[in-house]
Amino acid sequence: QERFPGIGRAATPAEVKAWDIDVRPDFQGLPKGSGSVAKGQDVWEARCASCHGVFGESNEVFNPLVGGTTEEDIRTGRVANLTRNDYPGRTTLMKVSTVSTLWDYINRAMPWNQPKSLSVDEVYAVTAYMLNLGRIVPDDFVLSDANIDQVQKRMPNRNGMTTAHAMWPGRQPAGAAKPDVLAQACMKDCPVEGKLTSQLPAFARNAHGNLAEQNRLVGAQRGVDTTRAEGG
Amino acid sequence: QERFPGIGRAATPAEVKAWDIDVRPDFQGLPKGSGSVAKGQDVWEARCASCHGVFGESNEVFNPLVGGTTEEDIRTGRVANLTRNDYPGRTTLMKVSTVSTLWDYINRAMPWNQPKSLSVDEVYAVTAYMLNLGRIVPDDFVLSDANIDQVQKRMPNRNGMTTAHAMWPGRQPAGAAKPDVLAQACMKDCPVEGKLTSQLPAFARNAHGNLAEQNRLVGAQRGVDTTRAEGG
Amino acid sequence: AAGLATATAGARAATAPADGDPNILELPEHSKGLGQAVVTDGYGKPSKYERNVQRRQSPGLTQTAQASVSFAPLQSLFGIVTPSGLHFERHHQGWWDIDPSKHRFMVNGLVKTPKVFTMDELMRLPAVSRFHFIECGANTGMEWGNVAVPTCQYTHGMLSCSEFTGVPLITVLQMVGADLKKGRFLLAEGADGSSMTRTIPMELIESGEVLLAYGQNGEMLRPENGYPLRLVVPGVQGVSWVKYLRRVEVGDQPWATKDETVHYVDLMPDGKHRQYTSIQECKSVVTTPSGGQVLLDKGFYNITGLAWSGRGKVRKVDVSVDGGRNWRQARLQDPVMSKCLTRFSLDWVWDGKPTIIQSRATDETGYVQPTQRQLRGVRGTRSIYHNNAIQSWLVTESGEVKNVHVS
Amino acid sequence: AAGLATATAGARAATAPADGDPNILELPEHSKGLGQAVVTDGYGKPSKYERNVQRRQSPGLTQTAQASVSFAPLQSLFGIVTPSGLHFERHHQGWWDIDPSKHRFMVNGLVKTPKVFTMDELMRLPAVSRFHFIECGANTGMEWGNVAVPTCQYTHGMLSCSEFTGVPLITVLQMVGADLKKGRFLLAEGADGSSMTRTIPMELIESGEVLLAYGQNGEMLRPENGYPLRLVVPGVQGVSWVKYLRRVEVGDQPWATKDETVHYVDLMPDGKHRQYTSIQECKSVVTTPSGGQVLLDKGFYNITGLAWSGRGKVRKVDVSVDGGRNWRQARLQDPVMSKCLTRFSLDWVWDGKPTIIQSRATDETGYVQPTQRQLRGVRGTRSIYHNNAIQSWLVTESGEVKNVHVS
Ligand code: HEC
Ligand code: HEC
Ligand SMILES: [Ca+2]
Ligand SMILES: [Ca+2]
Ligand SMILES: [Ca+2]
Ligand SMILES: [Ca+2]
Ligand SMILES: [Ca+2]
Ligand SMILES: [Ca+2]
Ligand SMILES: [Co+2]
Ligand SMILES: [Co+2]
Repeated sequence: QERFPGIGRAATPAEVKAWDIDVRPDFQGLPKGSGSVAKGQDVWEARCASCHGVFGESNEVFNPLVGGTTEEDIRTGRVANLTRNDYPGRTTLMKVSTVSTLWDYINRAMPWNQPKSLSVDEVYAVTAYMLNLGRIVPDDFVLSDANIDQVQKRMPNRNGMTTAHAMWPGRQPAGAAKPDVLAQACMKDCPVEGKLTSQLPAFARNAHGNLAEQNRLVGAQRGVDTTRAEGG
Repeated sequence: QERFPGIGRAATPAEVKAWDIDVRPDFQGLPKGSGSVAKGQDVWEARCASCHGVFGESNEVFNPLVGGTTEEDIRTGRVANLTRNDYPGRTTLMKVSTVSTLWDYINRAMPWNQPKSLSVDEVYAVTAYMLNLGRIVPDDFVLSDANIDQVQKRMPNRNGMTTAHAMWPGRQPAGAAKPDVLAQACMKDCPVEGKLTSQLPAFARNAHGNLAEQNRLVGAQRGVDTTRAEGG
Repeated sequence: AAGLATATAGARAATAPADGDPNILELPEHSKGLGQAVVTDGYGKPSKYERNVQRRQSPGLTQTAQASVSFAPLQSLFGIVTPSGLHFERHHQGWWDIDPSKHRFMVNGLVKTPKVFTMDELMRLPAVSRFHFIECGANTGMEWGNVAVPTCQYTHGMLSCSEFTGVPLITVLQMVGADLKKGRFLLAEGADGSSMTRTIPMELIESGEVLLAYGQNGEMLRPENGYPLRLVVPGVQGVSWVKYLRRVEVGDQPWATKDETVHYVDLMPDGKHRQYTSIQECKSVVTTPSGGQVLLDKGFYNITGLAWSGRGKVRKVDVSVDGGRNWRQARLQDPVMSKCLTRFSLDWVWDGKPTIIQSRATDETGYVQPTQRQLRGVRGTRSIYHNNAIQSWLVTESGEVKNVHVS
Repeated sequence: AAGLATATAGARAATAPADGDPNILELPEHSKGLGQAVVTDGYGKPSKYERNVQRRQSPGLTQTAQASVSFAPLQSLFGIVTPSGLHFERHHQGWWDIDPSKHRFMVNGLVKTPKVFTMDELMRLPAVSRFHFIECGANTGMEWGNVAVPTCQYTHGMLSCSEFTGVPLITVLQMVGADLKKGRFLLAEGADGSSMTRTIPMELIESGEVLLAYGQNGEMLRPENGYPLRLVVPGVQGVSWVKYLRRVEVGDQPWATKDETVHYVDLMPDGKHRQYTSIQECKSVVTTPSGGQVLLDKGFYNITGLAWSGRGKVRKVDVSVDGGRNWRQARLQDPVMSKCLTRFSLDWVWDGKPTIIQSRATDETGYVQPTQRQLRGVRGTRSIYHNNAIQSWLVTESGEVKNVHVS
């Protein structure tokens, strides 16, 4: 006997198929299909390049998808540039550790203004093209459900993730039990250096608009008039 | 030493005078002045009658201010009609127990669309006129701060109030300690007659507009379409 | 049950075609396109599909629109917070949008130094934020006699609940050196045309519960609710929560103002009026299902509603689905707060037969919400105010729910 | 202090002429006229004098307006409830106003029977209403390096708090016969263009805390916040509170979605990214006084702000007005609720000298909010996400308040 008679019904197989599109790192959910780098380039140039640049280098507004990874990274599975504080920006290929993620995301969300308009083979192809731009697969590569697990073994940042932290609720996937930053609540005569290490430069004073117009007109304070110099 | 330095300041005498307009039952707050019934009639007809009717009987939209009180009520200080279930409506003079209330309210809030526009003497006068309409004061009466306490002794409902109840928070002004209605929370096989004694008559089904348009379009229910007869 | 079928058309996943529901099989536009930008509205508004959720007037109830009331759509609300845009309104001389930088607050009477405060100054003082209901003393007033209105919006909608922020009035009374020995009463006065005045018991103020409030649900009060300053008097009927508050005076006796002598007085069977009735006694109402609705189907429902008491916390709510013969204790949603709405709910499987649904609240003082018969037995039917009787909703065979009185 | 004088002009009652303040002596129009009618707005809006209280974008922060964020104006809010119109926004592919009667919700994966529900059906199930904060994992992300933004709207405004109403997800998982032994992970998926997906730990769902929410602050969710259905995952960063929720899938391993592999991963000094960082650790911020404001005067202030923890209740908040050398325990406004904003406040008399104001929260697990130096000591400065360091506001001699970093 049901606890909630009359509520909900079984999903039909066609319904599950229509919506169950996720692809996991173990490739559960990945549909059969394939696409070549060459075909991917066509898709890319027609459907992606306007936002992400012809070589995934991005145009003036979007973050670059490709770049910053090396042959050595592909070997080690760690992106060396991520250890450098001075490396500017981090591309998608520098960060992504699982190739399934790329496939899944392009399939569900790209092109940004026409998501879910690509065929399965087009997703394979354009993924192959992105991987090729990052030199993860060769120019003549045909990506498919049969060989994608081999590609995974060449992802530059495949060993770059850790779950050794205490910020996943419940039992960790190999997580830590204790928070990493352990402060104490000193109350009196606490050690402080009190050195002012950063504040907004004067030229940015009005960069967020006039703050006088971003605060209520009554209350314990007003917004400061940032169209004028401090104390001016 | 102040707890909240810098906050608030003394009110000036002129400021207190401008706002401290309340008049209490003991006539604290009542300004000196006077006004005759005759002058009150002028004020009434010019400033009040359009809403409340020439004789305070109200026009088609407003509640009557006057009526329903008798010479006998003036004597006893209890309005007899209030004990009758069949008496239609209750006028202001039937209910008001303190003459200060009339003075105070007219002074602060009337005329409704021009409150606080009457002079002190006009308030005396128009109050006198209302009292005269209710035969509480004679036609030649001049109401003033000096004789208003005498008028109080003739208010028809002056003995009609009670504070013997438990609905004034804190120490009662002569209140009761216990609520008047004492129900019990029976849980099982409770005595009910279950006789349906009232429901909306069919002609009023759509009187509040179409209820289908007054309920959300999703949820456990819809609003019923009241433009159609029940079950129709 | 023809009406039922109409009302539910297209509403149930159960009726999907064999292959599946087109709403699933054909991906909707929003799954295949780019949506709207951030800050389309710097101050957002509800979905266009929520347009039926509005406050409304009851036709013919009042003679003017500025001395009138609009009712909150309780039938469509969740939880305990009333969205400020749907807060019930009760004006006596219309509402205003007052410039807060020009608003002043004065304290005088039995005090050492009468004082004046700006909003800036009040907002610098230590403030508290508390969830409280506000109910008009006349809420459910139309139900003293016969059934006159169809839905809980009209029967119980002069009720709202907000998180109020403000300064405990006692703080300011201490600043002005109020004589709390002699001054056992306080007059609160508004700045609008009606300059509404009500007497407040000093006991309540001394408890720290009465607030000089400027905040409501995280932002400033809405103009309709007294912007920029309103007295919050928890547990007490709304008329005492003076809006556009300009002044309070400390005194040694009550004021018998117009709304303490001519209105908001409760007529008893003996012809006397109870004066200074202020506390909103323990009360509850089922909001789902409720009058004017039609249930979509037989089967499971989560009966839910609101309970409150002007005397403190709600202790329990019982629900009957058989017209009052048997009662089951409902779940109360925590936190259960004092003088605040409490949401209750109870599982119910509707078998399709006509029945009457009721709720009955008990507060922490042990006071039990009465039946209409019990209430009328003591107070007759002419009180107008403070009708806190158990509400009955008749579910008919067609699923239509109606406001009924039983005895 | 020339700027100070300007900012306070006309604001203080203290400067009234000898006879009195004209705002008192000359009665305002609203005391002498008839105001507006009820239901001027069936759904009301704030005062016109509140127009500065808006959500806002941070110029240059994002490259498009549909994959972007708007910040809630914390500096102007009271209590803990965020007005829904001011709730922060974070969209990845724009927002939609979805027809709720066509919206469907599917459960599949490791379940006995995959099922489909309409909104009508979900709203018939037993629901709960709970107050919770939601904070974007990237909130305060701009502060990892140097000061980049001036006010707490931009430093901390990807934070809001609402009363959410919905069905515990566990109820629905039980209805479909989910295999909770193998299925220790759940994928939540949105119906918008991004079809946002995030992995949710089954432990959280089993606790009953994760909700299929449709209600927010008493009404339905706002379109910008996921109308008509959103996952509520208390204590966890906002990206997991999937909006326009169309589907959940029960599985035996996490999904490593784009927003779990490319974004919402925290870069550590050793070049590794922490994956599945979800909990918003204990944090607080003083909202009054705060950056971009200028104090009206010396004298008394009620320092106030917000504290929260993704691990439970806030236990205490300490405030320093001397740059962290000495701390005093602040008052906490009850009810203090789990995974909910908590409002704190503390008396302060400003003597007119420059100083630095900070707050530091401790939660019920004993976790103490760290300084920037402590946080950076472990995590470096490139995490982007989960910056919960103590915020410092410098009050200058002119009363101007500035966002500063100290070490
Ligand atoms: C109209 C602009 C536009 C087009 C066309 C477009 N994208 Fe994107 N793409 C974006 C935006 C904006 C984002 C970031 C979305 C977000 O914030 O979640 C993005 C994100 C991505 C990402 C994830 C990158 C990251 O680091 O978050 C990938 C991979 C991607 N796009 C691939 C593609 C491919 C492949 C195509 C063509 C098939 C495509 N895009 C077409 C705008 C576009
Ligand atoms: C434009 C219409 C209008 C005018 C003019 C007007 N009134 Fe009124 N009066 C009202 C309304 C409406 C109320 C009810 C207000 C409320 O609901 O609080 C009222 C209430 C009253 C009451 C209280 C009655 C009760 O039972 O609540 C008195 C006494 C009164 N008016 C006297 C006067 C006098 C005296 C004048 C003229 C000096 C006057 N009125 C002019 C509309 C008007
Ligand atoms: Ca069904
Ligand atoms: Ca799947
Ligand atoms: Ca001052
Ligand atoms: Ca007085
Ligand atoms: Ca009236
Ligand atoms: Ca981004
Ligand atoms: Co009222
Ligand atoms: Co986010």
